[in-house]
Amino acid sequence: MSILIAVVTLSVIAALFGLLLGYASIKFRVEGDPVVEKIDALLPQTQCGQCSFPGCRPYAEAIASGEAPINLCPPGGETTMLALADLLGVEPVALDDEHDTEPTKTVVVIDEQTCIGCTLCIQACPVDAILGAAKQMHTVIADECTGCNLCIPPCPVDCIHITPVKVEPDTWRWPLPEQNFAAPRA
Amino acid sequence: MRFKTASSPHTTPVSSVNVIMRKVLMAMIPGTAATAYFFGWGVLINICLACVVAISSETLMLYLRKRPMKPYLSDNSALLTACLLAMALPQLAPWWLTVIAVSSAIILGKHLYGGLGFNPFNPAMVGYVIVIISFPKEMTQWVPPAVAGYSQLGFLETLQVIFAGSIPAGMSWDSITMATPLDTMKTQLGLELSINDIHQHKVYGPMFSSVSGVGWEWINGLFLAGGLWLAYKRIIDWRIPAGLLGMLFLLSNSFALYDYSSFTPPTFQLFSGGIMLAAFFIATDPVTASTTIRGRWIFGAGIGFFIFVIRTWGSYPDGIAFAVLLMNMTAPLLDYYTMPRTFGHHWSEFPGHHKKEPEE
Amino acid sequence: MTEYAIILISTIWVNNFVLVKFLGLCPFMGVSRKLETAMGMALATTFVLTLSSVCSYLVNEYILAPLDLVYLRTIMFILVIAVVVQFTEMVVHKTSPLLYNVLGIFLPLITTNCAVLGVALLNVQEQHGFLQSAFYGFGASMGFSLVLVLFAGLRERIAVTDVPDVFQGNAIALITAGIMSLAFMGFVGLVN
Amino acid sequence: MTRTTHQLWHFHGGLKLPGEKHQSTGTPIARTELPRQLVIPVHQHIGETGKVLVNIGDRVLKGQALTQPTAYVSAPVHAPTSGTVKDIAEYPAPHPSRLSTLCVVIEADGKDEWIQLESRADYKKMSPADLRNLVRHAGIVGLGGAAFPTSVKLNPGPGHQIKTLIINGAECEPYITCDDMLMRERADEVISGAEIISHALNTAHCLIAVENNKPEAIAALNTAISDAGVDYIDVVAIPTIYPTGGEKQLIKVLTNKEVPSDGLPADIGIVMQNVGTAAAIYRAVFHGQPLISRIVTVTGKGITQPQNMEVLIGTPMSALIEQACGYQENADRLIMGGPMMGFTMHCDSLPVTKGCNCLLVETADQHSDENNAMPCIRCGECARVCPVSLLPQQLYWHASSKNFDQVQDYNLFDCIECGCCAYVCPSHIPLVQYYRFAKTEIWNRERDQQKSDHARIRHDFRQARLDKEKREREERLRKKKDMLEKKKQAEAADKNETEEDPKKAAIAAALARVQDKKAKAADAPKNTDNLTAAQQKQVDEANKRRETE
Repeated sequence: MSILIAVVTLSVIAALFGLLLGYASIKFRVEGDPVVEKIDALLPQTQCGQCSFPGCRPYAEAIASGEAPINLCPPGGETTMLALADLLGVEPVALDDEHDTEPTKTVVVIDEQTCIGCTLCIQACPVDAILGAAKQMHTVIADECTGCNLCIPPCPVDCIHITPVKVEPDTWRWPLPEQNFAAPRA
Repeated sequence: MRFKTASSPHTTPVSSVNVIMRKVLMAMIPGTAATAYFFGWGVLINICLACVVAISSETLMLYLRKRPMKPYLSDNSALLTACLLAMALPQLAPWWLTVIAVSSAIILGKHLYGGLGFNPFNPAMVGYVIVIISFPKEMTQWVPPAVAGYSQLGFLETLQVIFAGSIPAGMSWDSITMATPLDTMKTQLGLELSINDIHQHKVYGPMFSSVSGVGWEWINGLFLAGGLWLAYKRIIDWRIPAGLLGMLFLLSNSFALYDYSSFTPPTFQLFSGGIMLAAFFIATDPVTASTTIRGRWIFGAGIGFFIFVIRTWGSYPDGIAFAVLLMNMTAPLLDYYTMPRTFGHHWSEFPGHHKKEPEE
Repeated sequence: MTEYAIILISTIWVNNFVLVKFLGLCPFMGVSRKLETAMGMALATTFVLTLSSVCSYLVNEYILAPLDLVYLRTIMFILVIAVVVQFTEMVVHKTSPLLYNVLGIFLPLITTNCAVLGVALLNVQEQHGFLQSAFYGFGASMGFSLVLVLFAGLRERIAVTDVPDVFQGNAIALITAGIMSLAFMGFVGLVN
Repeated sequence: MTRTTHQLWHFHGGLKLPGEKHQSTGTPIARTELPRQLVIPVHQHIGETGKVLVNIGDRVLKGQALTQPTAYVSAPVHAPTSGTVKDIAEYPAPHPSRLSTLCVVIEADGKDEWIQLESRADYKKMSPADLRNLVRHAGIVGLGGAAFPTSVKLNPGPGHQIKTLIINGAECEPYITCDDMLMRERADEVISGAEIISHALNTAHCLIAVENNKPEAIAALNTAISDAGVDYIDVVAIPTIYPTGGEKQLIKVLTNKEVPSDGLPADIGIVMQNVGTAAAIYRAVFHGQPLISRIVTVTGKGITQPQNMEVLIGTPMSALIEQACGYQENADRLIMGGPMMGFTMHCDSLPVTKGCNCLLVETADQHSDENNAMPCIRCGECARVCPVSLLPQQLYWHASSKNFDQVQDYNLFDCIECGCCAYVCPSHIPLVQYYRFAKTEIWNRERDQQKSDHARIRHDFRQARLDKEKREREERLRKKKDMLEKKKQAEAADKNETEEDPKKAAIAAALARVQDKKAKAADAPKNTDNLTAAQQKQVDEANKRRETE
């Protein structure tokens, strides 16, 4: 008899709680995932695919769903990784050894003498930063170039070169002073 | 001609860390001398032992952490920690107690956090709390003050007690040690005696003076003098001691007015135990205190508050170390919520002004 | 009145659930890296603890005791707590998606926060009444929130210090928690 | 004219510094010899770089514009003497980065021949807009050091009535005396300049603020005011506290008003100009002379004969040092500006620019070795002296750990880099460099962010376009298929009826093939002759890829 009471009581209470939660889940429904937007905003948008995802947004989605670690973005370097760690409240993860912690920014330049006008690079460019048409010489709009280097492999004549972005006095950055006290003894 | 480049300002330094620490040590001299006068050789032996342990621990940790030795060993901060801790330990504390306290202060309280400037807790108080919780009995081995007709140990006898743990022939622990006035007051109040009764008491009466405990008013007075000199020299910020002493005065005065027979008067509260040492030398450790003006007031007042609470209702006779550590915990938040208003900004832009902090 | 004040002082300071009773250490270590997150966690836990303390009291007093089912207490309390946590999770997800994401696994893990079950069971053990249970739960959560927020403040500071490599991360955090716990020992004897 | 006593206020913090000014006030302002060659950086001001108007080989006259402003916030530069343009190329800039910048190099012909100058002593008849234009084309920028185009400051914008004009003669940094000497020797020019600015701003009240350690300057100004007979200009002696010469600090001292953090003095009805700027405006208006020279204090323990000199823009710094009888033997730091805020120069062949008010040469014992910094002990001295009530220790803490969000929470961008905090720091931390590091790093990130936002838009746009194209292609394919399908059905139905149709279809198909071929031939890439085998292979592969796509 007492077993019966126990079972009934538990079932009734469980059912009541279930109803309550069911109601709450309708009332507090959440649509979309706003976190993806926030992650995407931190990524450098080079769309280079070096993270193994086809572009920045897919990578953002993968991070948000916990499928990808936060240290896969070489163009963003340590800065992006730290920003992601900060946003998501996770421990920073070291970048792969092969990538610089602070990558130098680059753009590509097309050697106009060699270009054959094959348009392959135009198709590869994720941000439409290459100007030109079939059989016409192509040019990179330096301001639009994200330095993803996706145009380099398709080029049949190897006429695309990487050049570092020039630092002007106006865009120059003061170096962080060396903290001798924190440095190991020489 | 070519030149070196550097960031402005291009000026000579006006002060330095080791000078600051040295001045703090200098300001401790009068109070320390008084303590040694009243409590004998043990004080000086403790200080020497603590300094040796502190410097060795510091050297060891710098070596292990592969950090430059010279600037850190000459910054005097380890010596200051050692001296503060030595002043807080009982005079006849066995040598290993001092070693444990000082080494844990320097290693655990300071270097595990990255050494000078990075420790969130006052290292001396970390060391003190560790030993008072671990070895409560040894921490009561205070000696009676020299004036009240109590016998005093000589230098060699003190050495013997501290290092060999053996009491000179013909004496017992009870004859060479006694509870501090604070401790006695607390125990006797707990036995439902009134303050007046305690002052008249045959055994305990002589250890109290009209101000606080015999000798203690001098010790505290001299630490107060040293502290005022530091504040005048702007080595320490006057707001922390002011907040601490002010809060302690306010609380003890209110309670004493409410019931003068079971709450000690402000003079007793302010001039017994290590209050002046705490107010001017311990609480003002800039690394672990709040750094804003309002934060420092709150920081000092908070310590005063907890000292009074622990002294009055807690189990420990003096709560300085606990109070300091408790307020050390709040320092990062205090700094954040008491930011000064930046020039050209409106108050509403600052934390704590547009939103309320839930727990503070 | 004094009784409730004593319950609050006791749960917040003297018998702090985290630093003296060592309950709820998992979120204490897990969600204290950032002040903001810690505050979110503190709020969520406060809500859950207070509500579940009251609910479990009601369930115990008006369902389990009359029906002579006190042996179901633990399972019943866990059920209550789980429901409250689920509810909180939904509310947080709706109101602050980022906090939801940041709290991550720790939000559903409030269910297994031993402090929550501890409060419910201690209420029964100490034979608290309704208001006492409410104050006990609230005080416990305040104590938890206070040390969590203080700890987060300290950890934010420690995160950028020159801590020796081997002690970085959780090691130094646990040492810090230990020192905080030592400091809270000072309240011994304040309330019996 | 009697001096009225003016009520003064205080700003938070600040320092009383040893003045070190007497060293360079002993002799009157000297004239420098005309150097053989002048290097004029095209960009010497805050704002956009101007467009170069001259070509290599051109002969230019003294005062001829070398550039033309390209934007509202911009200023031209002028030829400081007559001569030939020898080069237009990148030369090392007087900038802490040691980077180079575009410069016009002029070889002086020694004639010093002016362009035609026009005096506008009748400026009171000019409209404010015309006056602004005159100032703009004279290339006048703030001469206090910041080099912000003055014409922009003379335009408070609609809805801003300027109640008070403040002429800043505070010159609070140690060592620097160029404004002091200017006020002593050319007070009349300063007063005339102030009158012109008042006219341009339609302001009825003008204060000239001078620190009370310059009694000679104050006396000279008062004499000049009574000589000129103007009644709305007051000279105010202010306490000597560094950095009282900062724009916002001086406004606070004189008016007790705080310029909002994100605002300009014009927002609270105030415009401030440096005394040097006022004198330059006087010269531009009364003599038609553009800004081609400025007074520079050459001083410091490392200089043999400290003094002030009037220097043509573009003169190499070494020429100034030479005129001051050279370096003392242990000189080891060359600073453009004062000891508190100046920038070190890596060599002395750099040109003097419009913003260069002082060349300070320090000896090795005058500054700390930057390598002996200790950790911050959070003593809070820096917060006590900070004139903007920041918490420098927190800024340092977060800047050194690259917590750029928190640095901004602590209002890093209100920092005026005055150096008070680093001056008092017992740990000898180069605090200002940490703030400069954080500021430039944050600006850099903002640029990156803008760029990545832009890239995102372009990427999304491209993605949308590709999707659309894909959809359209599929649509076309589907339609074609439908048509074929229909055709097939129709053919199937018609098959039995007509016999000629297959023939027709065959002809049509052949035609289509030919056309297709033609089109392909037209598409054939050019520039494909003389390819190596590897390249040819790549081209082929590429073509294959293209066809399969």
